[in-house]
Amino acid sequence: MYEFDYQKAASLDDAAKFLAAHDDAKLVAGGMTLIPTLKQRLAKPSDLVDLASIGSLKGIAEEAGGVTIGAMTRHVEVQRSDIVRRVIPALAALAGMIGDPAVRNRGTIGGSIANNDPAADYPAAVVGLGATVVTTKREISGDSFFTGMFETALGQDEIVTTVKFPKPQAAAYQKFKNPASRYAIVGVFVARTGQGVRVAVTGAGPCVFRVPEMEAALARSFSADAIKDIAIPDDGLNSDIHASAEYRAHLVGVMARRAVAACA
Amino acid sequence: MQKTVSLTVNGKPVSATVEGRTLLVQLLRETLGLTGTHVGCDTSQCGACVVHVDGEAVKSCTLLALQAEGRSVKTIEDVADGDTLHPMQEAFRDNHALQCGFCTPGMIMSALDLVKNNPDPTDREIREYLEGNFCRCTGYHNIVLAIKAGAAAMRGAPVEPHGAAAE
Amino acid sequence: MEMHGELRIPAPRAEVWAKLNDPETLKTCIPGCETVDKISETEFTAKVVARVGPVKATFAGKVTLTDLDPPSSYTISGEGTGGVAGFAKGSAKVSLDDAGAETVLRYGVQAQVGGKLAQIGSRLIDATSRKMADDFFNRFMGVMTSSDGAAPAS
Amino acid sequence: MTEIGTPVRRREDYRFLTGQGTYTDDINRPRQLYAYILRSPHANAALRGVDFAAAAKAPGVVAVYTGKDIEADGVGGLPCGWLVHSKDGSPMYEPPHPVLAQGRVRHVGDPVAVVIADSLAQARDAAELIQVDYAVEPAIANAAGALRAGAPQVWPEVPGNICYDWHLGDPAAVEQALAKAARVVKLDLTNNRLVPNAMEPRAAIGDFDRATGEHTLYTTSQNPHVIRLLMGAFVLHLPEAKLRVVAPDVGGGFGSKIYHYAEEAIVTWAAAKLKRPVKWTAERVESFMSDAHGRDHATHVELGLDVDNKFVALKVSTIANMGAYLSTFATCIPTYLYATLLAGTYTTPVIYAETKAVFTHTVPVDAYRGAGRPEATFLLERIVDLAADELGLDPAELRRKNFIPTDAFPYQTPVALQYDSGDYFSTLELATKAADYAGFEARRADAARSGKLRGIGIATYIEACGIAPSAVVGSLGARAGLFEAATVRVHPTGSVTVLTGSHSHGQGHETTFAQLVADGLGVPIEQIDIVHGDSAKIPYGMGTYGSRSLAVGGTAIIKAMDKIVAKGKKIAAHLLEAAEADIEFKDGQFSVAGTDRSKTLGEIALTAYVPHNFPHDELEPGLDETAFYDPKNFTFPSGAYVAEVEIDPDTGTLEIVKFTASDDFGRIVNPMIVAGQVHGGLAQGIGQALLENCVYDHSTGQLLTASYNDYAMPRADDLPSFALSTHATLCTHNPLGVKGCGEAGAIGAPAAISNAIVDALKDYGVRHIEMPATPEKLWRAVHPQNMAAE
Repeated sequence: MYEFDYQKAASLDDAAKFLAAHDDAKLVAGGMTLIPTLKQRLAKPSDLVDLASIGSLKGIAEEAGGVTIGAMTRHVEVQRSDIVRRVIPALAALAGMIGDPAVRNRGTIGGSIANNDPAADYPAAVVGLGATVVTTKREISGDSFFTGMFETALGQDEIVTTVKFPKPQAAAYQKFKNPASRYAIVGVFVARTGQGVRVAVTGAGPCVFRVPEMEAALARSFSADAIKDIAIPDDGLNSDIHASAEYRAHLVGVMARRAVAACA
Repeated sequence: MQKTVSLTVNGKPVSATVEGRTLLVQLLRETLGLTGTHVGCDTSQCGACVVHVDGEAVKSCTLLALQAEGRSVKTIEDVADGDTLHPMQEAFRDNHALQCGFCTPGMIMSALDLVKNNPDPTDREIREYLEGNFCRCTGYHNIVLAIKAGAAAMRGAPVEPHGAAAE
Repeated sequence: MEMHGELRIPAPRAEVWAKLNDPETLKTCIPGCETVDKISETEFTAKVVARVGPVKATFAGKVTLTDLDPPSSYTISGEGTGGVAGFAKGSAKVSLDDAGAETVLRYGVQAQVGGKLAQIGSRLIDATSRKMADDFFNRFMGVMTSSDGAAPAS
Repeated sequence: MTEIGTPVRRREDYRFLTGQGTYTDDINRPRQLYAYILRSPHANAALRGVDFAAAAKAPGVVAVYTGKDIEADGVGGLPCGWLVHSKDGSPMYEPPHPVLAQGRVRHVGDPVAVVIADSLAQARDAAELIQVDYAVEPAIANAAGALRAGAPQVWPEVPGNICYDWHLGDPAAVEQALAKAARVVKLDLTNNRLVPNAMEPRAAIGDFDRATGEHTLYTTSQNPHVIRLLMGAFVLHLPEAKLRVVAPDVGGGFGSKIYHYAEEAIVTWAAAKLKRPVKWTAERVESFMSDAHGRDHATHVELGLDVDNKFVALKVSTIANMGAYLSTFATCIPTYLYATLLAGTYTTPVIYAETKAVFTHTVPVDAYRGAGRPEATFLLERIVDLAADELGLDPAELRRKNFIPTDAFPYQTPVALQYDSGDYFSTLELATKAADYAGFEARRADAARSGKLRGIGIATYIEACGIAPSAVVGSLGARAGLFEAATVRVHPTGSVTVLTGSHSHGQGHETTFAQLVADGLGVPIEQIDIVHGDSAKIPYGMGTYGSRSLAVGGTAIIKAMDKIVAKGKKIAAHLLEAAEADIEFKDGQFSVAGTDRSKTLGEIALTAYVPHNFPHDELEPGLDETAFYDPKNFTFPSGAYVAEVEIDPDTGTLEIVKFTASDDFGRIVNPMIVAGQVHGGLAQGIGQALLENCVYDHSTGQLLTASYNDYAMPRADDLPSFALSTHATLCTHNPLGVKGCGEAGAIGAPAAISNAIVDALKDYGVRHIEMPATPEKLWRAVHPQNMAAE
């Protein structure tokens, strides 16, 4: 690692002000992606601003029939939360599939979505459930929060504070893991909601995306059979030593059908 | 920039001057001489460095020392009760769940974290829980047996005959 | 990594060609480019800051134009080293064809990454190269379509 | 007292369970400096210049060294320990292997410079200030590509990149037999490149004592004496008496810690130059590009069968990737440890094998758990299964038909080895019974009803362990002896210290060897101490590799104990006033036969060290004996493995439903430890079959799998529990009858898994799936319309 100044932010305001004033400062939430990157010297932030002491960023609450999760809430807390397990069990299950237990004991939902790794799990839930990301400045719909590979709608001094997940009628997440990293080669989150069906895919492309053809077909008939003939084009999908774009495209179909079946 | 970090390590208050970039594992190994916690990779996957922070398993290679300010850290050196091995350590020994011993401290710290949350884990649950702990020697077969036996001993259940010796 | 693409630019071929050879335009279009300095008609030095998620690496290197066939085609190549991050090389074969008042720009891009970025980030190489190529030609399209010919704010 | 055959709990465990092991990186010396090695990011480049002026002035930096300093000090290159000759009798090409690059880098990770500073962070900070002017040239990473005309040349002196073109067997006889065969089965296959990945990364500390002139190297080694010899004699030119090599607790080796590595020489040399200790510890990403890799073969195999389905000939042609330089024992792996095993468990009368060893711009390849034998077993057991499939025979039946009969031992194979003992029928019977092989079709049908493809696969194996004898291997090109040494030191009151040349890095020697001594001398195990790993303490020994420790190292201990007992008898005869011939030794007592007069070992030892009443005319005082044991032959463990797998055709995901192993390791001293060795070997074999793959970009030589994000290590949830059994035929030429168990699992598992996969996919016309059999490969196999895209 390169040397940096470690700052413990006392409040969100402090953190935002610090970020606004320091171009090369980075927020650290759980640090599960950032710290390994720094260890490889692949980034040289001037300061690390730790959000860990800001109590208002933590916690899980049942609100407006859905679940609101503070940005600094760790994966393990979402995985084990009675509220999440009761209201959106698929979300608790997804949290339990991230990384490994020691990583889930540190990694946070806010850190994960702000990082927007193309193979991360949470973006699939945020988009799949039609969640709203609340920041220090505004509310951003899940659909417009993730803008590209590792890119989000967040501004330089804008910090995620909570994520509001509406309760779906039914939802499920199916993940096909990379055998080495255990990130998603393909993860598909399917949710049936009052406003229709949402199908969100992570791992397959540079950024989480929805599959409108599947959503439309499932809105007509919510069954795995309804989407069995929908082929996902592999154009633009990720291709690496672990899986070709063609295989990923195929897996999107399989994982989507399994997620639909798991919703039943 | 050097800063002072104060925390509790194995029940004792500790203060040290560290850089921002100093990792918890460096503080433990290099400053405090607690070399039972090992470093086996750079990417937060192998689990040789797992310790408990405030009672939870974390990878000490992916935590800054300064992030542990005010917290309570427990390492493998504080698991046994004096010369008496903890039941989980005893189970590892009795089931031959270690060979070279390098992954063992992290493995035991993870096993204790698992059993705290799931006192009677199934084989499958144990295997899934070890996703973040690599062992290159044992093929995990005996580690699974050991964690089952250790969990049973910890909850006071009768100790089942150990598979390693039976073979 | 290899990729191909095509743009239809609402400008005459000579104008497109001129912009393709203009260091200021190159600076605007190369994602993360901070400086471009001309050494000769076909050689430039450049500094590019590549940001991929938590990774931020500064690459210093050269941009060269070869296979020049004005105002129809060239190959633009970049090669830079990014310290511990490793090195990156990329080239695009660009050809222009008249299409009425417009110009069709076709490109074929090749990219190569080495050193630490390849060793620990191989899963991201293709997607990153693709994105950088897309960004380059999108920005170029932006330059060609903005009224004053300057770069759009990005 | 009989300790042999009991699952004694390991004596080394307490320190490992409580965090008190002492691995190399746990050691810190006063005034220690830290070394950081700058490595090439390029696979092939001329070094036009290395400018380290800024680095040398950076905070905390004590020195920066490059290849020029190495050259100026006359530091030699890393030697290769085995000279192989080509078919035409010419010696292999043995390129220089400088510890810091001189003029050119030849693989990603090749060391270019070393920065030594007060802290590791300072050394790393400074290394970034070094400007290396690389003239990058085209590279070649795969061996087949390196053989093509016009391929980049790794060594200008070696046109075509061929290190050697070696062969074994009678080509004419094989061609003739194949021409007459009723059927010839052919297959092309690869054996994937692997990275050993011991969990402890390599580390080394050099220390120099100005007062005594002694150099000490602490290193993560499987064989400290070999490192002392190679580094002292060939690299640093230091007298052994002034060079001490200590391999303390070592966190796994699997072959990768046999070799002499550049970093060991660098820290030892630098410590002497700087008069301060110098420590280097690999990061994992560095391990991936500097530890010797394993396997990486491309092979064509042909098996001929007669009308009775007996094997009549085997022809094997292999291209073996050596990497850019020759690692310490690289050259003997795809030759003498490979082709000599091609008879397997079968009576194939004629065999011909040829191996082209090829330089590429990759990390050097050397022995990795199994070393040559997994490669031989994989191709043999694949081609046998393919033959069974083509003939419509039960693979178990075809194997039995061709097994070497149990009464045919000693059995001379056509590829140089003489097997001393074995019983392949019994292990196959045990394994197939435990696996319910007979009931498989019902399980296949059950699986099919739930849409799954189930397959079962058998592999038998034979391995040659405890590589030997020295005179024979010497005639084949080995530049080392292959004996082992042991000292048994009985202390005055009867406790015992054993100094062994074998090295334990997970194998539990401190327990197994103590069992031998407890059994042999009748001393309680608590009073026995096993010492290994320090060249200043132990006699010159060869270390641990090739499953040799018990068969060779253990036998040396037995031989030393024999000397102790022989001397003890003489002392007892003197004390008891009896004839030496009448003295019996049993359970720690020297007795006069047929009487109740006896002396304990402790009493004898005390007499030996307090020799007031002692046969001085005949004996020297003391009870401390050393033996060197050079085995007469290899040992030949064997066995049969059965894998049952289930494949999800929708995704290609595979589950190992059951894995059954039956091994013949000869006599077993500690069954608990033996089972652990098998488990670990199986995990590595299954890892090779399903998960692990070291990937280079073939056109650039970039290493694409240098972390656990891309190199898939077997995890607990990738593996099943294993069902083990053993059936012993004793080794006939060592006193214990032991054979060795460390590599078996890694040797037999890849073929068993691959055979099961091909069996599961047989309705899809699949003949072979290359390792690792990833879900995508399996999915493509069942969706052949997608094959073209691959």
